[in-house]
Amino acid sequence: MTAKPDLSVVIAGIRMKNPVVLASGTCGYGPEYADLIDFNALGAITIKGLLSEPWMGNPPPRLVETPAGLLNAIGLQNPGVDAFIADYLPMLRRYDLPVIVNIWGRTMQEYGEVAARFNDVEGVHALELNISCPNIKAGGMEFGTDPKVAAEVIGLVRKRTRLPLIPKLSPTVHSIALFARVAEESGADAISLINSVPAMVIDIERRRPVLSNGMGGLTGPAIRPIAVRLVWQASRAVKIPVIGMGGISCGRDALEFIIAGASAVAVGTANFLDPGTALRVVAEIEDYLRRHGLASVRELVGTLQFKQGS
Amino acid sequence: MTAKPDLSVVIAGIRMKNPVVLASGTCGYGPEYADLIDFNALGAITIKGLLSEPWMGNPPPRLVETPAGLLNAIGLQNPGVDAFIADYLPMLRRYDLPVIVNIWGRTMQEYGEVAARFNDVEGVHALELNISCPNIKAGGMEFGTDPKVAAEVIGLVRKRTRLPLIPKLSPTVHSIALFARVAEESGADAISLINSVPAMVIDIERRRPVLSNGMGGLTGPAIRPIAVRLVWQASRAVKIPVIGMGGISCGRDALEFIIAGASAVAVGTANFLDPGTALRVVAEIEDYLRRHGLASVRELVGTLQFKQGS
Amino acid sequence: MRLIEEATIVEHAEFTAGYRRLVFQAPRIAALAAPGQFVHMRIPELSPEALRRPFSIYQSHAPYLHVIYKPVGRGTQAMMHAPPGETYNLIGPLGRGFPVAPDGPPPVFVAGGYGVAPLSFLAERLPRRGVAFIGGRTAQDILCVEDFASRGWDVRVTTEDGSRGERGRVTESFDRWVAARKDAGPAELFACGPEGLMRALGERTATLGWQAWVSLDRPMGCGIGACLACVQHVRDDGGKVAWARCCTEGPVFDAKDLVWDGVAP
Amino acid sequence: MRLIEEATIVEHAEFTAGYRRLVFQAPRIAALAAPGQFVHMRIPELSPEALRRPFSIYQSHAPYLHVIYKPVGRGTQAMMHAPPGETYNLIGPLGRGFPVAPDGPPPVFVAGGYGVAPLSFLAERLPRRGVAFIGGRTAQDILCVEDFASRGWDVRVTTEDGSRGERGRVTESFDRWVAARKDAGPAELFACGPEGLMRALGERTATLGWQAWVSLDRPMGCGIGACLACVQHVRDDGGKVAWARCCTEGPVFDAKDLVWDGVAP
Ligand SMILES: Cc1cc2nc3c(=O)[nH]c(=O)nc-3n(C[C@H](O)[C@H](O)[C@H](O)COP(=O)(O)OP(=O)(O)OC[C@H]3O[C@@H](n4cnc5c(N)ncnc54)[C@H](O)[C@@H]3O)c2cc1C
Ligand SMILES: Cc1cc2nc3c(=O)[nH]c(=O)nc-3n(C[C@H](O)[C@H](O)[C@H](O)COP(=O)(O)OP(=O)(O)OC[C@H]3O[C@@H](n4cnc5c(N)ncnc54)[C@H](O)[C@@H]3O)c2cc1C
Ligand SMILES: Cc1cc2nc3c(=O)[nH]c(=O)nc-3n(C[C@H](O)[C@H](O)[C@H](O)COP(=O)(O)O)c2cc1C
Ligand SMILES: Cc1cc2nc3c(=O)[nH]c(=O)nc-3n(C[C@H](O)[C@H](O)[C@H](O)COP(=O)(O)O)c2cc1C
Ligand code: FES
Ligand code: FES
Repeated sequence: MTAKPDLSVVIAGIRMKNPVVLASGTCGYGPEYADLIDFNALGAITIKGLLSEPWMGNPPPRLVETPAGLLNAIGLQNPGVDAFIADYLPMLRRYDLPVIVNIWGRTMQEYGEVAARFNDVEGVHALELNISCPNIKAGGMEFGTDPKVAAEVIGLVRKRTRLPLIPKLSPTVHSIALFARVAEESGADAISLINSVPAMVIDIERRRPVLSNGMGGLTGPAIRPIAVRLVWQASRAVKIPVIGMGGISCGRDALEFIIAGASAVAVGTANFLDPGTALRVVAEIEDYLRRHGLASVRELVGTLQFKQGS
Repeated sequence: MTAKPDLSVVIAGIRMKNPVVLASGTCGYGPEYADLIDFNALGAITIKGLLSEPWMGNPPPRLVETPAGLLNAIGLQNPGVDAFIADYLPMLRRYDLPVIVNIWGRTMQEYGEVAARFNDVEGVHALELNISCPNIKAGGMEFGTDPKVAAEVIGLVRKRTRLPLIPKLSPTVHSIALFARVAEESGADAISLINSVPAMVIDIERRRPVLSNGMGGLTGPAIRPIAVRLVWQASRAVKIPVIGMGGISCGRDALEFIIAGASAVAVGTANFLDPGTALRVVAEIEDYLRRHGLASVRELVGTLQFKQGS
Repeated sequence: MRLIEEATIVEHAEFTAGYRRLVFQAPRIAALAAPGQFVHMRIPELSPEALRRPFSIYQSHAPYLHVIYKPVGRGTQAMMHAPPGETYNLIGPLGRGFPVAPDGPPPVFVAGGYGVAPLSFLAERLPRRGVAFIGGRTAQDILCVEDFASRGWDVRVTTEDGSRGERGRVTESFDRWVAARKDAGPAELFACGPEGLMRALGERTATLGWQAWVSLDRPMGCGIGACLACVQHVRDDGGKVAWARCCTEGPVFDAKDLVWDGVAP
Repeated sequence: MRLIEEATIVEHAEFTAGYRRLVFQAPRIAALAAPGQFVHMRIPELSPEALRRPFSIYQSHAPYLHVIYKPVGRGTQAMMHAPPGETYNLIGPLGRGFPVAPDGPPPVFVAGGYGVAPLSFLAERLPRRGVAFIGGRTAQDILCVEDFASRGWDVRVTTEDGSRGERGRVTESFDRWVAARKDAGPAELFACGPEGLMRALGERTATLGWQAWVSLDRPMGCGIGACLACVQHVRDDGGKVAWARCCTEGPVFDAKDLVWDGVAP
């Protein structure tokens, strides 16, 4: 037996006990999972995407199962920044748990405004900038698939916030390396990827999309190999840390991302199947480090032995 | 009971008994499946990608299973055009089965040369132009992810062949509608999509990609919702017919693509699990048409009731 | 309070033709369960990537927890082969169930298909008796009649094909009964079944001025309020339309709060 | 000839500790099967999207076809629970097996782990007898010794931990035997086991000037030659390196044709 491996990481200035984060939109605003798992044992929590005001999102059906995956079109329903700060943040402050808030806007300006609202709020450790949600037109993917627009919105938010900034990249671009570099150059402290992949399921009897919104975002194990590839390509393109996600449901999955180049990982869809996933992932990473005689998880980041071009 | 529904379709001038095609690379060059299924009952067969000369492809491992999917990096191994014509085509001519030949090149010129080789060959009904293989650098995706390059290669092949031309589009582009239009304007008679999605699986014990090539292409049910979305978006953008594929393993799956806008569908990965898949799909489509009182499968193409923007 | 529990299957057999009953040893969840609540069930026979499936709690006598289901799709068909002794991971009890008040107007139950399960549980806990309308397509879809009859309820069975009880829809039987008792004063409705039925009952009870509790099914992701998949339009105290989560604020709602958009009654 | 057959499981039990045997009623495939060939098996207990898995044919007495497997991963672990009576879809018999010639040099078998299965089948069909080296990590990995012994073979068991037979690697035992029979003239090798072992034996028999047949495992997609997943470098008649498909030109190869790139001996 070797000494207890060091699982701690520092991402965008946030010191985390371990590299395992709950992904935005899959763990609500905090209280939903707080009685089921030990929040003090997580790396961080990422709050579901917030707008400056309450937002209704899409009508149901909002979710359908797919082979090894989940298609959702929640449409960024959220209570708005103020309600989050008033109703949920106090509860989150009680834990020794970094809080990353995912934000979005319908316009460039709104991104900036939402970001600025957190400048004098205690208990928020970083902002994740959702420029890649496939489920609404404004405030979503449109900002994340044109490099110029992405640079502009990240740059603008950078000026308005004192918090570490983590743009969340869209998987539906030809060159993820390009967008990773754009984020880095525009002042990002880290990047996170991937968001869900635009997709559709059709009810053949009714000849309509199953989801009211038509399209949705595909997540879960089905997309993991795509996500690992993108994280590998993105992390090689930049010096800032990468938070990797997409289909992680066990330590092995998380380690794929870490070896590919992610400094931290997030667990999303798997929370629905097993609320204990993130903590199991932590334990399984620790076990792996021990078995491989590694003193710290940081030694493992980006150690993929493979050279060929991206 | 209504009369027997009409399953026949005409795609790019090829008359098919039914809209179900075997996908390139998943049914070899013909003989591999000929003793297991009735070739006369298929819509068409698509031959694995051919180059002007024999090509070795990638070293093994070339394939790994993923959740509800398959990652492959065959690397377009093929015996070359001449060997195909001499060794395999005579056997294929014995069937009442349209033969689509998938071709690729390492350079723009080579695409043209390969295409031209089929001008006086009997028994080849169309060319599928692979500008979207993720598994080799030259001759693959690079041609399919820049609209200008795509237009040029399609235009060039258009000039060199008398056969119907079916460019196969890459899924890793931001706007599939753009590429569909580029194909149409460059002289394509139909388009096919999707090719496999670039992805990676890592062996965490060895800290290497499982596939020798590093990346591979993800196929199978995992990607079906992504493929349905892309076929829907592409088919709305053009007038030429679309051959849809990606994760089809039963009639229901195929009908999703047809309702989304595909005039024909191709079965790929599912052939490995059940060589009888394509014929089962034909029977299940027929059954659906009967149940819904539709006289022809053509009445169903693109009947998705949904308006919202792409 | 909600728990995650590894529950052992102690019994699993046909309940009535077309339906099956699963009995779990789930002492912690069973101790907390209330009528109208559900468990979110991981089905190990499905692929490890599959979503959980929600099921109403049919009976709960700690340590035993019963569920009735109809094999209809991938999940419920996979469940069919679960042998006693196997463990299923359950999250529960979830959601807001039916109110169980000692007094109140005479209770009227309306159930469609497996919707009868939570009402049977409610009949056991509710210290009042009344009329139970049980409807289904055919005789096969009529379950649990004895659970009510044996407790002294007036049970009215309807099937669409007339193979058991009255022929027709359960709403027709309900309407006739309501018409007959015209001046008897308001009753209190408790209902569970297909969404169209819930809406039809909501509209009728609004007209009648009854208190009405209806339970809604929705495709669910997390089952615990985090994913926002299972929403339903409701009118809040200020009359504003807002979303409620069927897994958390529901599945049982006060019918007068519900806003029905796009549901055919 | 290859067939697709719905095969009924007639027996399924532990074979030796850590290994299991599946016996199918598969009359059409069993009638055609030859030693060294395999079946490509769809495992219904896995998700419907999972690939088939290849398994060597251990015994084939039409209508019965036997397979021995070790539960190691997702597929083989799911198989463990398949009850007799269930049907599995098989494609087979696939690939080129071992040559079964009535005469020739004395046969020498070398097996690692479950690689002994096709060699046992071969011992039944080959009208010659010789020496069988059976190696494994521990006593648990030594299978089928009786199949050879009862047919009059000279069986030499080796385990890495010495828990059965000689301690060491099967190649060491083989080397000692070869050294001892120095001037006895060439023998003919038939081997199946891990790739490193196959390579080591290929090199030894090349030096010795023996005819050698080795069977290779490869991750497989189609199993029937269509996907080109299972390739192995071989030297063709003109000495040029080309790909052979383990599922079609193999799994059994003439060792001298094989080009080993990247396989540690
Ligand atoms: C609160 C509640 C209580 C219920 N109680 C019972 C009960 O007591 N007995 C009973 O038999 N059934 C009950 N159900 C319904 C039960 O959950 C469904 O029958 C079951 O989900 C069907 O699953 P399946 O895998 O067999 O079908 P599937 O084949 O998976 O589903 C059939 C269809 O429903 C969709 N679907 C099913 N489940 C989900 C999901 N979780 N998320 C998204 N889409 C989904 C599928 O996409 C498909 O279109 C209840 C549902 C809810 C919400
Ligand atoms: C010709 C041949 C004969 C064989 N005979 C036997 C036998 O007689 N007895 C026996 O026990 N085993 C035999 N095997 C091996 C057997 O097929 C594997 O044990 C089995 O595939 C492991 O499957 P699993 O699902 O348990 O493991 P998995 O968990 O699926 O696989 C373990 C590892 O192998 C990889 N893998 C497994 N199967 C495939 C595949 N089809 N395609 C791609 N990757 C794959 C996985 O990616 C994983 O890394 C044979 C293999 C071949 C090629
Ligand atoms: C129901 C649901 C809601 C989500 N909501 C958001 C969101 O509000 N903002 C965001 O950036 N990502 C959102 N995501 C994406 C996840 O944060 C994550 O990027 C994605 O699910 C991939 O990880 P997974 O495969 O582990 O789920 C959501 C995902 C799901 C499944
Ligand atoms: C093993 C394998 C080899 C393939 N080879 C080719 C090829 O040579 N040319 C090509 O255009 N597509 C090739 N494809 C892609 C398929 O034709 C198809 O586009 C893809 O597999 C999606 O369909 P599926 O999910 O039904 O398999 C290959 C796919 C697989 C799995
Ligand atoms: S199912 Fe996730 S919020 Fe209700
Ligand atoms: S497994 Fe497909 S060619 Fe061998």
